[in-house]
Formats: sequence, structure tokens, C-alpha cells
Amino acid sequence: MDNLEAIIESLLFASDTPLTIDKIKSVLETADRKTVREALTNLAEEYESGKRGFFLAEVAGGFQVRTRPEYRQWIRRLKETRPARLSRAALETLAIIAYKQPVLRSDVEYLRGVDSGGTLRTLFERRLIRVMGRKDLPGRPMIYGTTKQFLELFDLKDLNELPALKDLKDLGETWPNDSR
Amino acid sequence: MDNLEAIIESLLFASDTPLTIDKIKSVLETADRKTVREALTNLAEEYESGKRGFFLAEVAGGFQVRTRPEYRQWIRRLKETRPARLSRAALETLAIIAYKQPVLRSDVEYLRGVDSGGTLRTLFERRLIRVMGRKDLPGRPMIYGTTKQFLELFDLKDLNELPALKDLKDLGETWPNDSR
Amino acid sequence: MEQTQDQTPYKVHLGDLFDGPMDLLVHLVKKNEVDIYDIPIALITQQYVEYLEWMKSLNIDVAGDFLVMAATLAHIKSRVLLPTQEEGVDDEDPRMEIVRPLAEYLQLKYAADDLMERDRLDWDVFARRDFDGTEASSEGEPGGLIQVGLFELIDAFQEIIKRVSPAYLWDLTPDTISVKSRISQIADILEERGSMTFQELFEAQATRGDIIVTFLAILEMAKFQLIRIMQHLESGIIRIFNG
Repeated sequence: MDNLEAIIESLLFASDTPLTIDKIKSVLETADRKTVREALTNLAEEYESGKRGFFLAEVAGGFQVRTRPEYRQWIRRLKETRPARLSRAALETLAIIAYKQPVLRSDVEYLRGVDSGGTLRTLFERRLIRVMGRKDLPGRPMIYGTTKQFLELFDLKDLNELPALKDLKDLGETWPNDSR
Repeated sequence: MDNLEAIIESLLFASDTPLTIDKIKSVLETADRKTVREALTNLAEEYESGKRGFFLAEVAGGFQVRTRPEYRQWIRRLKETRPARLSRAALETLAIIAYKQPVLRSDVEYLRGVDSGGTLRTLFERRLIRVMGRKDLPGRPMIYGTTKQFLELFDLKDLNELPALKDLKDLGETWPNDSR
Repeated sequence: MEQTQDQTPYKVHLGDLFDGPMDLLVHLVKKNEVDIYDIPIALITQQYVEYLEWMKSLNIDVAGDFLVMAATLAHIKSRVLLPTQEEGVDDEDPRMEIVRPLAEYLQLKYAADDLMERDRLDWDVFARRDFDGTEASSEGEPGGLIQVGLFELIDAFQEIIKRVSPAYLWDLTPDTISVKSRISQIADILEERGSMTFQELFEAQATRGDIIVTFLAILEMAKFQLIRIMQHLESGIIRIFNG
């Protein structure tokens, strides 16, 4: 491992948020984007081929070292406290906002058929959605969109990486999961 | 790297505090102390020989992965450019200025009920507020407002995006003095 | 909640069982194993209504949303069963009124599933939490600090409002906020350039509302002596300067 890679590794390791290439570049001063990207690619390959306990995830426009999903059970045992789960309602509301953004609350409620104020508030508090602006309509309603934290949570590089909406006609007998 | 080592590595990586051998043993259930110790020794040697960005430190009776001391300057640089963290007092003061701007220090202090010189200075140093002018009153008190950096910190396009209090009410927030 | 259970009878809301009428509809379509593009509307409507009746008989609270959907279904059913008066032009299957939103809703339910299948942070994968364990962390930071988000800012503001008298409550309509925003923009320009003409100020103001907002901003800034307004004697051009 060369020195630059080791330094970048230490930065990734010390950061609690994904680091962009530009961020790494600005910290290192001397390096250019290409060099940083190469070092990141090398690190990613090394983690992969070395079958390490972690891997390099490309999320929310940056890079973050994360533990391998296959070890989830052990880490959950270590952490004991379970993270707050998203309710089915919150998840569906979030999916609507992710796919339809920029979107109004009334659009969300039209799709779901129910008042969604409380759910929106929850998503807001968890910083998964944000106000993108206001619509030029009576009452100037807020326009919602997803946040960086949303991308981080679902391991998405950017919004383009959202899985394509399924064509219902191709699905046949399968039904969406439900908690019920 | 064998599987046990990778799992232990992922545990060390995900933990906020040093892990004791007993703790690791209890999480893994099957492993004995000797096996865990051997795996830790192997990891420590690997980090050393591989000249990685981190090393395995034996601290407070446990083990913790830490960034290498020789890279401290880079990590410090990374930390310096981290987004601002604000105290509760600073946050309150900032909220008043955001919603009430242009606003005098005396108004801020009236609302908060305490001297706010210190927090104003902090916000000023973080470039979250600015002096917009001086009021034609004895002592020519300064008039405060928020900055571009404020918008950036809160991911707002402009001040129009600052949620109005009625928006919060719509999201189911209880509102004091609401007679309806 | 547990303490009050003795006094008040436990009441279930239909909304606790189904997210909403759409959700119940999905359940019925699924249960009957029918094609959503060819819904037997009479059957589904009947089952839907029976469901609501059954719930009511169990003293389960049925929210208005569910009743609205029942009415919609009944209306569609009647249009399907009764032959249309005017034959011809745009004779769409009346069921499309419910099929379209239902299909879209289903599609998003699948999308929600797709999201859940990804490697979620703090569930499937874990990242480093903080800077502890780095060599540089020994410097530390002053205690009692929190990471800040927009909602924390608002909460902080609400806390303050709770403490002050109602007489001091001000009305924060979006309009007053637009004025504040405009003040901030004008301050930015003046900070950069020192001055600008009145004309420039109103340029690119798309709507009448924007012009009024700008005007109110100028008045407010003048009141606070943030700007000086000057008019050239000969040309008549009005110019505003950084106060």
C-alpha cells in the first residue's frame, strides 16, 4: 500500500460521513482528482480481494468504508440497541417522495389516500426528506425531496441509482411485501 | 484473511469503544479466548506490515482500531473543515435571527431572557450571521441577519425555504396558544 | 397509554390495520387473486363495504377516507352496470378511475420493497460513528454540542416562542418571509457592489407579488437604515447605497 492510499484510508476511516473526491483532494492539497480516484479504486479492490471485514461503498456522491453486509448479525449483536425501524407507512411515503420528487404533500396524500402529516414529520426528523422550495400556489405549499441521508441510508450513489419502477404487467403473481 | 478475522475486524470497525477479548468472545459465542487473541494478533501484524492507514491499539483493557499517528495532520485538516456543530444556546440564537431578521441584539436577548454576547460571537465566527447595519439609537446597536453560509449549512436555497410556523402546524406539531 | 386503559375502552382504528383505503383495496384485490386491470368491480365494492360494516360492528373506528373510497367504488360500479346514455366518443372503462391510482400505488409499494432490500446503513452495513479512536481526537471539542439540522433550528425557535407571552407572537406568513429573503438578497448585492439603481432592483421581477415584496424589502431596509436611497438631481435615477 503506498503512502497516499494509506493517508486516504486514514481519512475515510476517521470520517463519520461519506467523503467526496473533492473533499479528499482539498485536504491533501497536492493530489489531483485522478490520483485520488485511482487510490480509491485500489483501496476498493484491496478490500474486496482481501475479503476484509469492510468494503468501500460509493454513496451520496462520496465514499465511505462500511462493514460487509454478510456480517450484519454479528454487529447487531455487538450493538444490541436496534436502530429505529421505518414503519411501512413511512417507507411508502419515502418511496413516493424519492420517485416523484419534487413533490407536494397533496400529491403524496393523493397517492396514499390518507393524511400524511405525521409521517412526513417523522421523515423530516430523521432527515430523510427536506424542503426543496415552495410552489407558487395559494398557501405557498412546501415542495419535498429526499436528502443525502436518504442516499446514505439506502446505499445509493445518487438518485439515478434508484431501482426502476416495475411494470406491473410483468409481475404476475407476486405481490409487494406487507407487514400484515 | 480468514473468516473469523474478517468478522472481528468488522466488529472493531463498527465499535465506538475499545473491545475486550471477552466482549468479542461473547458476541461470537463459539470462539474461545485464545482464538480471539490469535486473530487480534494477526490483524495487528497485518495492519503493521501492510502499512495501512490505521493500526490496532491496545487501550483501556481492550482493542481499538485507530488512525496512524503519523497521519494526524491530515485528519486534523479534515476535522477543521467539518460542518459546524452548534450548542443549544447558539441554535436558539440562530433561530431567532433567522426568523426575526433584521434583528437587534436586545431583541434576541429579550426573547432568550439571557445575555447573548458569547453566542452571537460564536455565530459570527462561524459566519452564520452578519451585521447588516446599525440602528439609529443611543450606542448605535448592530442589526443582525443570517448569511449565505447559514443557507448552506441548512441546505436552503433561500430564506423562503425556511419552513413557516404554519407549515409545522400542518405537520401535526402542537402549537402553543392555539385556541382552536 | 397503559395507565389510561382502565378508564377508556380500547379502541381500534381501521387506520391502524390498513394504511388507508388504497391499502385495503390492494388487500382485497390480492385476496381475490384478480387482475388489477380487470377488477370485478361489483365483487370488490361489495367486499369493501362488508369490510367496513364488519369493522364498525367490532367498534372499530372507520375514518372518513375509507368512506370516501366506498362512495367512489359504488359510483364506478353503477357506471359499469348501467349502459351509458351517450354512446361513442370517449367511452373509457369507468374502472380506470380506480385502476390508475391503484396501479400507481402498487408500483410504489414495490419500490418501497426494493428500497428495503438494499444494504441499509445501521441495519445491514455499519459505518464509523465518530472521530473517537483517531489520533487527532485527543484535542476534543467543548462539551454539550449537537449536530444541527433544520428541524432542530425550528424546534429551538418554538421553544423560545413557548416562553414568551402571546402578545409578542408575530405572524409569520410566507409573505413576511419573502420580504426577509429579499432583504437578504439585496444586502448580498450591496455588500458586493456598494450600490445599485432602483431600476436594477426591480428588473427580472417576474410577478406583481415579487415587485411588492421587493418594495416592502426596501422600505424595511430603509427603516432599519440598512440602506440610503438617493436620487440624481438631473437624471432622476434613484440609487440605493449600502448604509
